[in-house]
Amino acid sequence: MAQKTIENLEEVTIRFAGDSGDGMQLTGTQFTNTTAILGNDLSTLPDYPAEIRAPAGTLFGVSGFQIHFGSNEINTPGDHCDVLVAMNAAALKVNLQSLLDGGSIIVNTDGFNDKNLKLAGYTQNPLKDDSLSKFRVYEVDISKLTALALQDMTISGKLIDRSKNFFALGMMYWMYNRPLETTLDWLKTKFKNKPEILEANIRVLKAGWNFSETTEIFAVRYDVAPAKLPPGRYRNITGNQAVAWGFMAAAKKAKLELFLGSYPITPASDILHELSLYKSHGVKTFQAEDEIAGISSAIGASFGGALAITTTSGPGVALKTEAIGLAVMVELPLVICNVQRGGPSTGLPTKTEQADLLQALYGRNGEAPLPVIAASTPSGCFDAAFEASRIALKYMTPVILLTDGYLGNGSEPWMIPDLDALPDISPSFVTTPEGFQPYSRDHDTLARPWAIPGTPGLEHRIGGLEKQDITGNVSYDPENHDLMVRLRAEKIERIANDIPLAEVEGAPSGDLLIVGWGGTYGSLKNVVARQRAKGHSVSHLHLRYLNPMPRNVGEILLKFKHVLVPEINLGQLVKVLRSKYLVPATGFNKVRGLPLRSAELEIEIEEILKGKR
Amino acid sequence: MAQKTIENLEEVTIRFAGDSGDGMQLTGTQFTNTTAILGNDLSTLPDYPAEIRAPAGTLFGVSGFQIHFGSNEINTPGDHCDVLVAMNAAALKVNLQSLLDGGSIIVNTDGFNDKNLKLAGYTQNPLKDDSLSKFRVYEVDISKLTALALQDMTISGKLIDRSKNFFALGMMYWMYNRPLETTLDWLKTKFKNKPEILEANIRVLKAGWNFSETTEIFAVRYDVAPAKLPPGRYRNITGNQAVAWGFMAAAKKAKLELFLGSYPITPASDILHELSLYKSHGVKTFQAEDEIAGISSAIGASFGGALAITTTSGPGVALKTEAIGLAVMVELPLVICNVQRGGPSTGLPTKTEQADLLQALYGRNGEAPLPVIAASTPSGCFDAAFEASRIALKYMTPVILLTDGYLGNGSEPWMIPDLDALPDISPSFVTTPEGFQPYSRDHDTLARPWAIPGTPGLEHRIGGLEKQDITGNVSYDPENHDLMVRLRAEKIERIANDIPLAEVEGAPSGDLLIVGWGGTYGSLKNVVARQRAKGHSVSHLHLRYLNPMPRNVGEILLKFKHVLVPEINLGQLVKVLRSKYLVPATGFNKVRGLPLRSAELEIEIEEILKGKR
Amino acid sequence: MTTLIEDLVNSTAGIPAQKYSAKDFATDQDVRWCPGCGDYSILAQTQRVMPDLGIPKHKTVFVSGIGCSSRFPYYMDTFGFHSIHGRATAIASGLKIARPDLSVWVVTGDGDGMSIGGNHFIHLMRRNIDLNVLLFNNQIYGLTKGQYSPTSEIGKITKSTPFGSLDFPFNPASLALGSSATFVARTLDRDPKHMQGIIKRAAEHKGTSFVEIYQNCNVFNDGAFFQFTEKDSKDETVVFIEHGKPLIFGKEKEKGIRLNGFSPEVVSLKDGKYSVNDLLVHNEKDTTLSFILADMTHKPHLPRPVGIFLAIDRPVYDREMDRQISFAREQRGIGDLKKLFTSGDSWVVQ
Amino acid sequence: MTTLIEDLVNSTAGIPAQKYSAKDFATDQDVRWCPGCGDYSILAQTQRVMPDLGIPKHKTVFVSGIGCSSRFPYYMDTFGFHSIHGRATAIASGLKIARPDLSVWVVTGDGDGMSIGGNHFIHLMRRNIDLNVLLFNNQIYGLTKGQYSPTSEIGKITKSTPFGSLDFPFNPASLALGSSATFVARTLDRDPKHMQGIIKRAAEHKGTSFVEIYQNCNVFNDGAFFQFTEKDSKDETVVFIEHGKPLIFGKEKEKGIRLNGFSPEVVSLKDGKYSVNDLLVHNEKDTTLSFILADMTHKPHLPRPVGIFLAIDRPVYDREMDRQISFAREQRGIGDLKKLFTSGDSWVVQ
Ligand SMILES: Cc1ncc(C[n+]2csc(CCOP(=O)(O)OP(=O)(O)O)c2C)c(N)n1
Ligand SMILES: Cc1ncc(C[n+]2csc(CCOP(=O)(O)OP(=O)(O)O)c2C)c(N)n1
Ligand code: SF4
Ligand code: SF4
Ligand SMILES: [Mg+2]
Ligand SMILES: [Mg+2]
Repeated sequence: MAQKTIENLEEVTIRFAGDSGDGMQLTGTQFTNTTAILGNDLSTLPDYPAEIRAPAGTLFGVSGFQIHFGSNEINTPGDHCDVLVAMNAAALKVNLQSLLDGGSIIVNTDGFNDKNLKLAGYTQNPLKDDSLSKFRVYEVDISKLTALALQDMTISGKLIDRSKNFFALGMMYWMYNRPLETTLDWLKTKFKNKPEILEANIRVLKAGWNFSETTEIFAVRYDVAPAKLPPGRYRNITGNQAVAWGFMAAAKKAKLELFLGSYPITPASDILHELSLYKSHGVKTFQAEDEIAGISSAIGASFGGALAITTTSGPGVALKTEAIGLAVMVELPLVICNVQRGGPSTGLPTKTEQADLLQALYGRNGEAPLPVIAASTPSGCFDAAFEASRIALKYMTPVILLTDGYLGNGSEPWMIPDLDALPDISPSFVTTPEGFQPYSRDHDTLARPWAIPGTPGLEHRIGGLEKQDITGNVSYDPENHDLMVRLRAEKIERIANDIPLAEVEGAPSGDLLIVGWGGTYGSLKNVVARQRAKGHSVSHLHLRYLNPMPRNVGEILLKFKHVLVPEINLGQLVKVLRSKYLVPATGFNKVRGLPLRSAELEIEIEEILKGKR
Repeated sequence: MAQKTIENLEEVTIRFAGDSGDGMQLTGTQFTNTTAILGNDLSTLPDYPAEIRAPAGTLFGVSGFQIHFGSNEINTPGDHCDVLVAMNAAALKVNLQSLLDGGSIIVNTDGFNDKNLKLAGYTQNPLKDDSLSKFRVYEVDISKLTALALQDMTISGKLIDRSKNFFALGMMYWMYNRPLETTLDWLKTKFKNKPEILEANIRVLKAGWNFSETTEIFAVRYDVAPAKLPPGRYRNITGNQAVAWGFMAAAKKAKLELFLGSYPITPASDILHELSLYKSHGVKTFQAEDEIAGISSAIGASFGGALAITTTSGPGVALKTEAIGLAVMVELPLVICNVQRGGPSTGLPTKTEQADLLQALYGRNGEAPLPVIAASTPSGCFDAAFEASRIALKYMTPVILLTDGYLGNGSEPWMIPDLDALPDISPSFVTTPEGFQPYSRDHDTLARPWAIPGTPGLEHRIGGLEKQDITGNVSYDPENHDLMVRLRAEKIERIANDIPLAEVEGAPSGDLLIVGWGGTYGSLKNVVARQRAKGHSVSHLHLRYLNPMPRNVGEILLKFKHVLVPEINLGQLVKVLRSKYLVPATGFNKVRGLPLRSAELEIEIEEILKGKR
Repeated sequence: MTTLIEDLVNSTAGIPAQKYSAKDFATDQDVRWCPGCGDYSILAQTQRVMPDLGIPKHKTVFVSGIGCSSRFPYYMDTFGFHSIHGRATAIASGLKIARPDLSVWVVTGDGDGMSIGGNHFIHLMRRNIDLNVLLFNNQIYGLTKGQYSPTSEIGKITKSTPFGSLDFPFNPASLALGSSATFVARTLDRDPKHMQGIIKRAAEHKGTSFVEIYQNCNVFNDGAFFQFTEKDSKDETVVFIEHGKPLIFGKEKEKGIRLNGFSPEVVSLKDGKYSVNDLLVHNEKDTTLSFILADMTHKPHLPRPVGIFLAIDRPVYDREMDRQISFAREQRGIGDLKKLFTSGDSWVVQ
Repeated sequence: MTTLIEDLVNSTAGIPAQKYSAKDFATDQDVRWCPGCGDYSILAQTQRVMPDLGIPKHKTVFVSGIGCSSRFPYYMDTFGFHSIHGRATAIASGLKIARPDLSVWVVTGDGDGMSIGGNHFIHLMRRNIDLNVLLFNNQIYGLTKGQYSPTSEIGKITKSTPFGSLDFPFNPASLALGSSATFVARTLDRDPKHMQGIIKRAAEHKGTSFVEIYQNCNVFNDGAFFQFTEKDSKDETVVFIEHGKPLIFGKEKEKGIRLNGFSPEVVSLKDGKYSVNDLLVHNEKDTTLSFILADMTHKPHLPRPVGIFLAIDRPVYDREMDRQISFAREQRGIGDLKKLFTSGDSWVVQ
């Protein structure tokens, strides 16, 4: 057996890539779970192929999964990767541009036959020419080795082929010195009733490990020490799952039933899938005939006293617009979660974007103000969903919760919160008819009472026509309309008193303030940290509340010479800041369906600091 | 016969008010036509009861029609009226607040019986106490006099009752010295085949006139000299009719078929009604099953090479949002006309408002920019519809045309344009396959070619997924997406080069600039004129192009010490101006479902000029 | 842990329905329909039937869309929701799924329910959520002042179709049946007794009950149904269908409907050729028959069928949802969020 | 004055349809369906039928919504529009009304056409606009990776229904018939000949033709229709309905469908009790019969009916619209805008 060196690394980014059918998502998830349990901080991002499962070997059928992990704080899944696992030629072709110069490629040579090469559009085999000379290439015939590992078992060729991702996983476990247990346990539960498959997968996984250990192909293996995370119990979580759980936690805190009315759409569907698992928690999920019925059913459930939510993306939000207006008018609690994706129209359904902010703020007929909250990390989606629910219930209002494809599909370790320590939510159903008026208002919050059907003596009628102040009767009175329009606006404005002040990361004043919102948090944090390390006077303000904004935002902005607002859109938050605070903020905008890349932004920042912009 | 004095007036505002069944709209329209033909300038506004025909005599069943006419330029239907014709107690109750102190009331005393009084919520008869002492009250038993006029005819009581509005009309014709001919001609055409009704109405009309001439009840009659309008042929027109005709003119100029896909909704329905009359002009109107099908069918027709439009109001716009996004992506010409009404939600469906501007600008998922044009007078709706069509066809883009309930239902004289003198529209269908690429672009306009089905060799596919530059194939390429998002935005921005510069009414610089848009034009013009007459340094900028804005708007704003933006919303244009030009513009906002009242605005202006704001 | 709603439902479960009268279901709001509108009768019959249902007012909810008809909830002293155009069925679906303890009614019009709301309508039918849907069919858009609707006859001249409409109308009963409805009925605004009976049966039905009510809009479509509702014609033009009874009609009950093959035809009971025994006997449990009867609607020479076309039992969506929850809880215990959060792979950082 | 479109239509009217082959209808785009997907066969059959229709490619348009199936237009070398979810029928309606000279096809899925697009679907049926609608029914949402659809069987376990779905499925044929469709048919992805025949008939039909195609989604709902499409079972489970022919099925044509009253039942042709003469004979012109046959779909113990349920003539919306225009022009002359503007009350200011 060859002697292997062990090197220590602070952080690594690995990208698994193969055909849709190659199980790359599963491989990535397994690697992630094992790595998480080892105590690394991490961040992941799957990169699904566009929409349909494509024929094997094609460029558009490539599925990828990137994990960035380390012994320090990890904020993003990484702009580029250090290691690329490519199961076939197409996977190499599609992902090579994300590999750092000097990075490693582990290729399954069996995926580079003539057919594969042709499908990938290679005129010659890149393994055979010098096109990969900038990289360290490890050629392994994974397919063959997998078959060999299973040769004495009587299982189908299809199954053998499907197991080869475990060989790759075994190699990576060896290379980064990770134990097999987590995956072994998972396999045992998953294939409890399919001993053949269980056995095959275990063998192949181990074969991958042993191959790496035994052969001389890899000379070095790496150690990545655990990160110093705050103490607590952790699990790995995606943004979509965190949203679902945030709602469940809010319902529990509020002692309400959770009702989801939704229609499947990428990339929001996973929230529906997740919540539909929890029948035993009393969660009711209703797959409606369309988005309009999705939100309408939620409004009905809210009228009935449930914590009602609806989840969607892109074109689905557009369809919900009319009903959101109704919810504003009838002042019922409701959370509309928009997992933003590339637009306009169908756009880039599997890609991320932040281009629905202005729609969230303004996209309704009439004056229809509502709170808008945005999550900024996958695990932060839990808090955002919880907070959106709290505000909806306390202020009797629809709330828009913005996440995005990157947050929804991305994952990172989440410190499991103590349920008892979460903020209290106490929706107060009116229970007695004495003095009940459907549109009387709470003195502080201006919320109207929630009088739910089934309560004796509270029979009343609501609707989308303008309401008379206090009685809630239909009113066409001009002065009343002006009053009600202002009351509804004022109610939302007052929420500013009930949310934390914004906090600048870095110095509270200086040359440049980077203002962001949503899923760019990790990238911006990294960029600002690097800039500060260079000695530049750059700070970072990340907004979680987009409407109303924290009371001190204006103040903060004025303390900086320049305000730069990077967004994955053509400049939306920047419009709002300029209008609200009359500051000459400028935008930095890339609309590529991808998280922001740090390098470009740093160039922009340095130009600004040099006074060139 | 008593001697009557004749006084000259510069302008008068009359309000006809009665039960929905009393024919007040018809009375008002007749008075308007006669007055128009006499050569007065005028402006009218109907004030329909809310939604349903209510039981007779109720407050919510009151229907009104206001006409403001004069020998000078008339810009609004009048904040208040000089004369109120009240057919019953409820009509008096509802409309009294709009009557100027010292104004005249002509009441039908028969409408003040106990039942009427009770329904109107009067505890005592206002004709019998001194509550009307500020006004000149003329009591006439119109019902009885009408019956008397018809006593020798064998017609039903119902018909007699329905004719009484003609008595009132006859009185007003006498009082304002107008000829009966226009109405007589109209009656003769209308009731060609119903000689009984014709005879009855003529008799009652004349009876009203003769009664006024004969009795001593009216001592004075008035003359209002013709206005000095620019020479030309005129007709009276409502905004909704003008929109319809503007589209027809654009289709004719472009040599295209006009297709309207729409779903009925107040107050936009009249455009559908109007256009459905013109089968002989080849206009195709399609009453769809909902707004989504309305706009979708229009998109289909546009793909097929028609000038395609869709018309709606309030909640209907919300429903069209998703399809508008599609039109942005596929870059097909389309005009979406939104006759704004009171919101949010169902809101105040029969009232006017300007609260859909931000929705028009931003209310879509993704970056989906499009041109937004707003009409500012009823007759100006013609030009606005024409211009919206021109831009849609030239730039291959959906365009939002904003009017509102006030513009749509209001009327004024319209100088009939010379069709030949209207700007040219020449949509260019691609006709040859040579070099055809669905997403190649015109060098100047950035418009893509319009290649319509039926053209040999141009077979191609479009859709809502992101398109590859030039070829229009589906593309998930990140850089291409960024490029396309910017190209679509740039295309719309370039329209700024193709529209007139904004023109300030009044001095080009000064203390205060009033910036408005849409249906407030007339009110603002009056207010500014009065302020200037007082010697104040106030000018007026009225924006017809909301996106893109004329190139010189920023320049103009900077020339004034203060910028005030009056709107019938909570401040929408003001947000855009602040954001775009970083000027500390402030808003003046009344959201009452009514046109702005001059007096309040003047107070605000004077406070600002005194430095108190 | 119980939820607030469970608390409420439990704490009020004991309250018996009072002895109501029709008047108890009237609100203090002025009724704003045009004098003579058929809606008044439907309101009256509904208020009359409510006391017989034995459901407390506070357990009853009326949900409507937009239209003249959709004003209905304002006039019913129960919980009410006058929502947006076409969405009443969807809103009521969510309400009923969240709150199966409530008696939920949907009031809609031919525009609201069949035009913009058509999709929710057909999906409601197949889902069989326990709602009662009253469709006021006046074959016109009343509220928007008289455009033709999806149930208007072809060639109809209206504001939006001055040259006559081109669209073939829906037959709401057939549409409901084609969507797999479990309860489909038709009644008439001017036959209060019949309407009361039908509304009661609809209330009793478990699952979605769909009742089409021919309603006169005397302002924009006056007399659309007079041939079926007015004394001088109705005996000849309407056949009342009743479970287990042969289809007989005519002033002197002298005519009947027979199946010729599978096609209904009118036969005389007087000329000796056919007797009552030859007539089609209605069976409201038979889906095939329900199609045949509903299909008579637009056939000339056949009387208009009125009554209950179909009333069958099928699992009820909202109940099944509750059953799934109970079942999951039996199987797995009541969900515990703390356990869930720490389930699967989790780890501790010290 | 003629319009640009009239000019185009006139100038190209003379161009005869070429002699195409199926290949002429293929585009240069990679077909991105999963290997083995039933969509491939439908594409192939459509491309095979097109040359026989005698319609030039440039006169043919395919409009689709969103879904795997809705990718179809990218693969047809005609004009194409891949639009938004559920709206293909509405978009195609506008296109066809504006351009009756085109041959317009709609491709949709069970989610696209029956779920979000249900309303446009039913309204299209009643309007009878001259479109050809191909519904790829795979009883699943393919593109969004496997949620149940409105045609999925009850109790279906999917990503969004881990405990089984609760909704009773639509039978698309019944829904179409309940919406007053004029042409309703069903065919199978794995029966190319039958599919070709049906697509041709659909193309020939004047008015809306609705074709439901059972389509295997081998990734998310594999084998949903295998009992109807695979050799070893299909003879027993499918009855092909053909105009004028008795309903016979079975491996040896030994079984038939008879009407017992109005209810279809399976009878044996072997035991001597019944002969072919006792069997139900299909008549595609009979609306009542079409309901009976479509209603067999979800009935256990009955074979699945496949073929043309109904094909009747009724005025075609887009043609009637053109007729109204011609008529108005005959009556009033071609509209003159200058005249219109000065019609009624106008006056001159000097
Ligand atoms: C989204 C939307 N579209 C259109 C309208 C306008 N609208 C209100 S009611 C109605 C139709 C009313 O017809 P129907 O449902 O038959 O009720 P009816 O008034 O006849 O009782 C329409 C088109 C609306 N309120 N909302
Ligand atoms: C407004 C909107 N809602 C949801 C979606 C997501 N979506 C795309 S296709 C689809 C369903 C696909 O099912 P089906 O129509 O049966 O087509 P298949 O993929 O099975 O061929 C859904 C829900 C969308 N694109 N747009
Ligand atoms: S318009 Fe017709 S439906 Fe509406 S209230 Fe009046 S009569 Fe009734
Ligand atoms: S997911 Fe299903 S329907 Fe879609 S392409 Fe794959 S096999 Fe076909
Ligand atoms: Mg109606
Ligand atoms: Mg499907």
